[in-house]
Amino acid sequence: MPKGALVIGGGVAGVQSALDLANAGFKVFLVERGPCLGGRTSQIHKIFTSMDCTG
Amino acid sequence: MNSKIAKAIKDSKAYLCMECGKCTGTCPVSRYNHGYSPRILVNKAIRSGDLNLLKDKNIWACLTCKLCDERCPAGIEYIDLTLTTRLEAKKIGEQALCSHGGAAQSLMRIMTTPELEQKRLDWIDQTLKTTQNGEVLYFVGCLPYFDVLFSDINVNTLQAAKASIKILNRLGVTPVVLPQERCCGHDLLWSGDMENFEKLARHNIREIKKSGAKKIVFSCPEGYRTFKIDYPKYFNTDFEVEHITEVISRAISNGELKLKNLKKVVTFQDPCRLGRHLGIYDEPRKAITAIPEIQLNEMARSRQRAICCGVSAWMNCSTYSKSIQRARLTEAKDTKADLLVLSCPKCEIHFQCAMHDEKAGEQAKIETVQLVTMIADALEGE
Amino acid sequence: MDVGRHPNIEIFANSEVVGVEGEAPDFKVKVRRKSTFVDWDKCTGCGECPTVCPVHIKDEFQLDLSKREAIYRRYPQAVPNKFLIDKRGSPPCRYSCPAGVNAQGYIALISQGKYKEALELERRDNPFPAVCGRVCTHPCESDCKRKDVDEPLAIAQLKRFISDSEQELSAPSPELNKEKVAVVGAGPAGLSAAYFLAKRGYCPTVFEATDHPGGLLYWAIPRFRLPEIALQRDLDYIKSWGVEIKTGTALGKDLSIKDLQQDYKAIFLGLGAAKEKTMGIEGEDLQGVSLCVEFLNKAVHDPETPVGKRVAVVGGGNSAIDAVRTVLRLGAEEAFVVYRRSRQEMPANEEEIVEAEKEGIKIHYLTNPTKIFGEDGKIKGMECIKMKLGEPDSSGRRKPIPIEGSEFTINLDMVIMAIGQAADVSFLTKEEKFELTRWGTFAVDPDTLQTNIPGIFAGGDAVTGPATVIEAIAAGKEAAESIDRFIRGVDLKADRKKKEDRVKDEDIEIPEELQTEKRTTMPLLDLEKAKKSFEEVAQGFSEEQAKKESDRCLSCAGCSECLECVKVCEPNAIVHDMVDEFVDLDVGSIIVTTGVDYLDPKEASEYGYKRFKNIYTSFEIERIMSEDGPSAGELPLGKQLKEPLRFAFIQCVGSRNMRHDINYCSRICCMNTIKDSLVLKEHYPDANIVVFYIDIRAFGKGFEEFYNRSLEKGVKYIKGKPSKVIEDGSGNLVIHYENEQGHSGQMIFDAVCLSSALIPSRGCRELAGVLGVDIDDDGFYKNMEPATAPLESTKKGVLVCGCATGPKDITDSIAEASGAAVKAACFLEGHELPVEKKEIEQVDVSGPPRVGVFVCHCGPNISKVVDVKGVVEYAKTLPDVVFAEDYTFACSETAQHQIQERIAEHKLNRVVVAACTPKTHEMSFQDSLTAVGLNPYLFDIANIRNQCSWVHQKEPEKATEKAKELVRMSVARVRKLGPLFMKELSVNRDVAVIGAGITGLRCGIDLLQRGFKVKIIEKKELSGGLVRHLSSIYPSFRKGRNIVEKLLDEFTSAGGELLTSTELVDVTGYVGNFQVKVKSAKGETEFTVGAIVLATGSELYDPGERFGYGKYPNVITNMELEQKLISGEIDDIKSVAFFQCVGSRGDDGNPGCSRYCCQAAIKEAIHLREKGIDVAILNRGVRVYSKGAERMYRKARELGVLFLPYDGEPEITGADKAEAVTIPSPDIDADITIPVNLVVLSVGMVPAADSGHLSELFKVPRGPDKFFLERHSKFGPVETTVEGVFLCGCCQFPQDIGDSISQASAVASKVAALLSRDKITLAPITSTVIEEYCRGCGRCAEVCEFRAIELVEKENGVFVAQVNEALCKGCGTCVAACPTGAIDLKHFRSEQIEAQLEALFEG
Amino acid sequence: MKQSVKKIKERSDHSTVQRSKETFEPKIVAFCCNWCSYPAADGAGVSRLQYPTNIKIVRVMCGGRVTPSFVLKAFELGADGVLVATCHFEDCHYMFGARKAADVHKVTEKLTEMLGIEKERLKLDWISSAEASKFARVAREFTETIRKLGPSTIKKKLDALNESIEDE
Repeated sequence: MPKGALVIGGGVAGVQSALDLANAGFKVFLVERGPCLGGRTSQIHKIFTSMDCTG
Repeated sequence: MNSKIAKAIKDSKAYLCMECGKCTGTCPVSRYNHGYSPRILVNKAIRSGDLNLLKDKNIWACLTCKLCDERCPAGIEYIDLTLTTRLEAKKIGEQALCSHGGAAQSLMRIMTTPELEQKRLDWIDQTLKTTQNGEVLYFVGCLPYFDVLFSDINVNTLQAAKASIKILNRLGVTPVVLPQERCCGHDLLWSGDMENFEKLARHNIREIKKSGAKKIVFSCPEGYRTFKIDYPKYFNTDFEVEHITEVISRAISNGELKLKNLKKVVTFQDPCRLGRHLGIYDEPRKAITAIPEIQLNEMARSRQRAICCGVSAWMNCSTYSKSIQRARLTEAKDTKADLLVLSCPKCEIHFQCAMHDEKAGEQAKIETVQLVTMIADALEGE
Repeated sequence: MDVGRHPNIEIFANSEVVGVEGEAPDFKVKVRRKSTFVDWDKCTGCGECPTVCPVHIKDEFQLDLSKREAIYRRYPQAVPNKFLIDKRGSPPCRYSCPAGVNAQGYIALISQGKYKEALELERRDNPFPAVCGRVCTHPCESDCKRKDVDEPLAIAQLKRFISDSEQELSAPSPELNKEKVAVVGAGPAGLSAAYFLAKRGYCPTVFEATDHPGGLLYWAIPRFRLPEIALQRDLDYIKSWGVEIKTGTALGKDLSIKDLQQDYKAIFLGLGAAKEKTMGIEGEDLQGVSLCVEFLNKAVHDPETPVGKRVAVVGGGNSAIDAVRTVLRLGAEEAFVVYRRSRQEMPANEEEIVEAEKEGIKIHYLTNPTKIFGEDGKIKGMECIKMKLGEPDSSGRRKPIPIEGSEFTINLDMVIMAIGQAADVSFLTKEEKFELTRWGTFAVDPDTLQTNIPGIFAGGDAVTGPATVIEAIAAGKEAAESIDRFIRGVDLKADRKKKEDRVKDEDIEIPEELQTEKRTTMPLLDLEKAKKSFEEVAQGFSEEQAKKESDRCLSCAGCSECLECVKVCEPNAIVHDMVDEFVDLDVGSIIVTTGVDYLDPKEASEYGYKRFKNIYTSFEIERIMSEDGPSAGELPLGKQLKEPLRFAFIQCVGSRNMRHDINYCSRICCMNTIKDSLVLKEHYPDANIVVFYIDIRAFGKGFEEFYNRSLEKGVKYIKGKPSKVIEDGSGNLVIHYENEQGHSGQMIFDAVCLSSALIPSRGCRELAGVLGVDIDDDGFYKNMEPATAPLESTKKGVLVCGCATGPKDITDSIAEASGAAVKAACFLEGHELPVEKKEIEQVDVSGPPRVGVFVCHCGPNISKVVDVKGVVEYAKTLPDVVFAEDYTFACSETAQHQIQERIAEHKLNRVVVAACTPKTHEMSFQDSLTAVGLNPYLFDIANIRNQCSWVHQKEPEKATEKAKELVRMSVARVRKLGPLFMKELSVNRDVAVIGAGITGLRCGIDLLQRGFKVKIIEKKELSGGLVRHLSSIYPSFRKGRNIVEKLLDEFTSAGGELLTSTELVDVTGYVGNFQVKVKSAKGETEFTVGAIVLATGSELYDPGERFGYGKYPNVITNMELEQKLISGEIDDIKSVAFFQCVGSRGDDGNPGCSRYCCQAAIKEAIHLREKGIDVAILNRGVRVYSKGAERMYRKARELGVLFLPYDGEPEITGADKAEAVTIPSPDIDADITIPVNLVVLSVGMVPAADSGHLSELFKVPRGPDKFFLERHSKFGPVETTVEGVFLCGCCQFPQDIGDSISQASAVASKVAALLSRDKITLAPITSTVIEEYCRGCGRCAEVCEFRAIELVEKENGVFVAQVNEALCKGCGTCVAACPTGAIDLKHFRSEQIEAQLEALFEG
Repeated sequence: MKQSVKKIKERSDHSTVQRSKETFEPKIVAFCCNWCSYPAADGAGVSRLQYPTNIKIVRVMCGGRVTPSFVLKAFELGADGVLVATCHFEDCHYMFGARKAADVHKVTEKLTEMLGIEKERLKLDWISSAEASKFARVAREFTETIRKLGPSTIKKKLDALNESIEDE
């Protein structure tokens, strides 16, 4: 099995890195310390829309 | 066979068709839409079952411009057959492709609501004298709605209404204008919706009767035709109806209207309803030429031979409509006229729409004006 | 694609990287998956569990501003959308309980009024709630955290409450079918062992020597403390589990160990400690001297038991108090206690002592009997000695020491010795060789309680000596576990559940707003009545009291393990004893994006955060102003505003502050404050908003305009840092600051927001240690070089990006993240192979619709509210519906299979599922359809959960009606749906980059490394753009030219093709297939590429004749200065003035900030200053924000560079040359004139002259500032609206080098993702044109932002619209624009939507 | 005959009054865009935010897809209220779709006003996917507004009135 990449941190940056790698066909392990993705951005109400916006 | 259709075939003299195809050769739609032929539809009506006819999409393509009727050597009244066909087709759930998502039809059907309290008279300002009760009524039609619906293509059909009232005022008439007037039902009728046409008609008749009006003046030829031909067919009406060009023409003859000069070359578009449907060709020309210094250049095809503006009853607007419009506008332009004089709000909307698009060439662009507006503007003392 | 569902992404949430070994590309990583206590494979995120959770603790998502349950998900849209349980350890009450009774749990349940459940929970660990609620020594209360606030909770009394409130005994009467076990002794230990064995299915028989079970509880505790009825309730409950009790059967007399061994698989000995101790003093044999238990045995059951008139009870335990109170009730005139230590050491329960004292009982502390004396063999009195307390003894209590010569005598006629019992099991050793301790108790294994004889276990007082009831219960429970293991033949010790650690004190939340509230006092029996009767004294809590008391609980451990969630969890996902898991991963590279935390503003104590109300951090304001926030979008001011809101922002709280050791700008706070000020203005239009700032750093795209907007809205900006914020006593906040005149001023506000500094995320240093990468001086991850290698850490294969390397906004973080991805990809092998698709025979759908409707219960989620069966029956009546049925979970595999079968069986060609939102399972249902050959688009979901049952929980009838309507609408829609098919587009895998500046080169190199062919097209002769002409770059001071040459070398040696002096002639085609035509001296050539990158940079503002440029030879631009610095022509310069913002932030040139110039000027100033040249920088606020820049700024100031604020145009004087510069400085009330012999204009960046042409060529729109417009300002900074055309660097907006480089890599990443497949699959939901009806008017093309529609000429003058499916995004705005109805959006066709409307209103 | 007309009229008046005061349940359709307001409505469910059952959602990909004809059609068919909910301008998935929706809305608003439909019956609002509470609030408030307004006059059920005029 081809080796994947590890992304540490599931905030917007981590999610973006993971999506870019995954969309390029690589396996990605996304490790987030908290219970869900989104990081600080999820707490910002005015610009945050949905995870879809990064895809 | 469906008895209504059978009767329509009989009434329209469809059996007389000698299959010469003159209609198809004449038809503006057939010129571009090679799949469309009045003759074939007539023969479908005569020869095959109802469904074959009623489910044919082409029954909706006809502009009901009556050009074929004008030319038919057998004297078939094709558009009457078309009307019945559509009424019957509608009953089995068939319908045309409605323009603007059917917004116009929705508007009309909403107007069947008896308790509706429209706010449709905001445009009547201090300079216009109107009344609630009186002898003469001016029928506005759907113009207030059109101007909103077509705000993106710079139409101002209400100018014609204002101009009409102004002219009536000048003639000493303070017309009744109904705040709760409804659509005349023309478009619903021609798209086969008898049920709602009837509701609108009933409402209008009742409102008009309440106002005490005996005579109704129209600037819209469709309303005029509907009141003149269609309402009496179904309802008991005893109004006198007149088109504003008739009023103007008579006033000019009587010397009641004095007009300023306008040094312009103009050409005139005969609306199908006014022209071929009701035979009014001279009155508008008389009105136009009453303006001193104006020069009227007729288009190659005018009067009985005039070509339709391309769409009727807010349906089946298509690439063919566009071609008809382009050709007609080019024809207007070819007269070397500065102005294309119109006498129907639909003509204005359809031609403006055709000219609005970026690909419309210069050869098909011409300034337009409503006849009534032109006359009102030319009134002395304005 | 959504990150949560991407097949290539495996998410480890709630996890930490704990170990990394090896080198790139062979890292071995260890990840700890912290236990979530919810099986995420099963959790559906339905949200039932928090509705029953009784615990309410701070919600960190709302920044502790509101509460959440212990079982929670961070926010409703969380990905993964799963719940987890917040467990922080064992709560103090539970931890201190020998039997581990879950007090927090049942207290939480009491607070919810769930008494039955509370009792059930209690009985999981303790079968004696009635007993323990009365007589337990409750160590739980001693450790209750509430005592730190006011007083501990009345835990035992609450326990009694739930026992008392049991209306009818719940009698489980299970079937016991396992082995037989003998229990000897029906005291609490024995009965408890029997109970726990029975619960495991064993058949326990209890042998009791006396004629009544209960041991001392029955025999020795007086009824006024433990009424028989209470004890009986517990005994009945135990018996209801099938425990058989044989009384009057004594071991050693009626039966032997041997007998038992023969008949039973295992034996538990709970023999108690029956032997009473004596004092061992003279006179104990006198008549009138009794042993305590012996006395109570009689007195408890015989109210006529004779007692003396004056009675002393010796001892300090509960038995002593019991005895003395009993004596009183039996008619003694005076009864008192003699105890050798002080009250503090007294082991009896506090409430017992208090009650006794109330009853008039005296306790003589520090008094010890020395002898008893009497007459005629009858007691007359007792001699005692006074004691004092010495050093603590082995029990931790201070040891009493007699005070010599303090003897005194008391006259008595009765003494009861209550100084304790001892176990005596020696009688058993005659028969068996039991090992005993020196105290005569059983010697047992402390963990397993097994005696030296296998299969024989012992516990309770017989092992420990006299101890408490609860300890005995604990022993019985433990023994049951051992016996179970013994019988099953499992090792007695291995993996035995250890006692969970106590929750750490710092993890216990004590809410700031907590009001102190004393412990609820237990109502007592009227004193006079109590003294005379044996009626129970403590009356028990009323329901109200119990509720009030339970509300005092602090929920120390988070989750109380009340197990209510387990009951409601339909998919059985909750696993309360889940443990952490470790996972090993092999990876090729690592990207670190650990983000930031913010400084606790309490550290800047002068601003009063948390000391005064209405002072918030900017993050808190963010939550507060959100409608989903803690106060639904309103400021929780706690007062009525009489005047417009007064609100202040204080910037740089911690940032740019040596005192906090934060030597950097936090970069986002200015913009954030501006945004918040606008949000506040929206909400409070009249608000007076003041921002206290040092520099407004609005340096990004559109930022300056945003700043100006806030100025227009009336936000006031005051330069300066307030000295303090205080509260004036009436709730107003007073800010002390220096006003514009330089005087100390005060301003009053209703609320204040502190823009707290962003600091490295918690644990970042530890993780850096694990990863083996360096941390920079500011505590962030160090990158190789901020400008040219911003994404590389100090270790190969480990990339760092986003706020992990320093604060930055979303736009920059997103760009960096993509950039890091392409770098990480270079260490990875191969792409995943596409999954082979099977050919399936397609269902013919041409006939009339045959609709199947499948209605989901979603467990109780839908069916609890909506009458699902009713919906099914209704669906059957709808037109074209030929089949309908319901499923518990329609999304389950079995249900999906069944749906597939139904499709075949009933020849269905349309499917409606009425269930949850299509966002959750639409795709899986579509897959089901595909699997049986039915086109997946002949399907619709009626959202009867999220948009019906969940939001109408209280109106089941109406909700059912609505569900029917929704189904009717779906059926109407699905009847009109047609099949849609995916299309594929082949792609060319070459890339054209336009522009050979450093951005273009970087992007090219990254793409080459990823294996793509790259052509760079540069119109100029030389590559390298502006950077080539820089003497050096900040903050590394490397030469610009060297950087360019190195990049160029890398590019060409990697096989890149650089076409210089080449013009773009034409571009046609679309994503995957662009035809590019270029022209150079060699002539025109054309080639095909799959993607195009615009890296065309920007130009520098031409100052024309402004600022004396052109007039004076010594007025030059900063680029000209760079040339001088390179050539060294600066020897004759003595004094330099820099003019900042020339052609930036104004109407001429760039309306925004040019972003690079402040930092560039400082760099240049340092160069000059180091050569001894005087430098003044005339600025409009110093905007240094990039990594290391703030330090550079400080250095410049240290070197003596003058920073002078100015506005407007400074006056330059001089004849042929500029000789002096004068600027008005109102703040120091003077005009400053500086002599200069060089003026440097820091010119802004403006869009390149040909950007308009390029915009037309590529159809890439430009923004109002004329720079190219990106796809999304935050989430799509490098994409354009044209698929396949990307942007990076200064053509999008001015950037500094580091940001440009990051964007270059980001683009490479996007291109690589796009071109990594041979084919692009196009989503089938696109617009479609019926040419016949198209007027070719072009209104559709006009509204399409994605340039997906083109007008094509069919024949002379006839145009029709054509949709490029590769570009169409399926929004349908073109449909709205079309006048004729010629264009329609597949799957959302007008007739489909109209059908829904018609169906909705037909009912 | 006149009597019968009167009767019908009375009956219908009476029923109108009764419906508005006691049992009137407004029929409201909400056009929600796929990316913001539809997920917001889902989110309201996830958070169990309660609102009246009167609102039924029709999902469209983008608010810019909602033409005057959809709104008019809804009123024609008997809607008592129509809500169009889109993304906020700055979060629009299609960049400018929400703005276009607002433009189209202006036209629709003018038409409905002209028709005498109370302007409170048609509402445009911007609800992002994260604003579940806003969705619930808007749903509650809008339903309340419509409830207070009473039933829309455009009801097919009153057609009987029309039929009988002929006989006058």
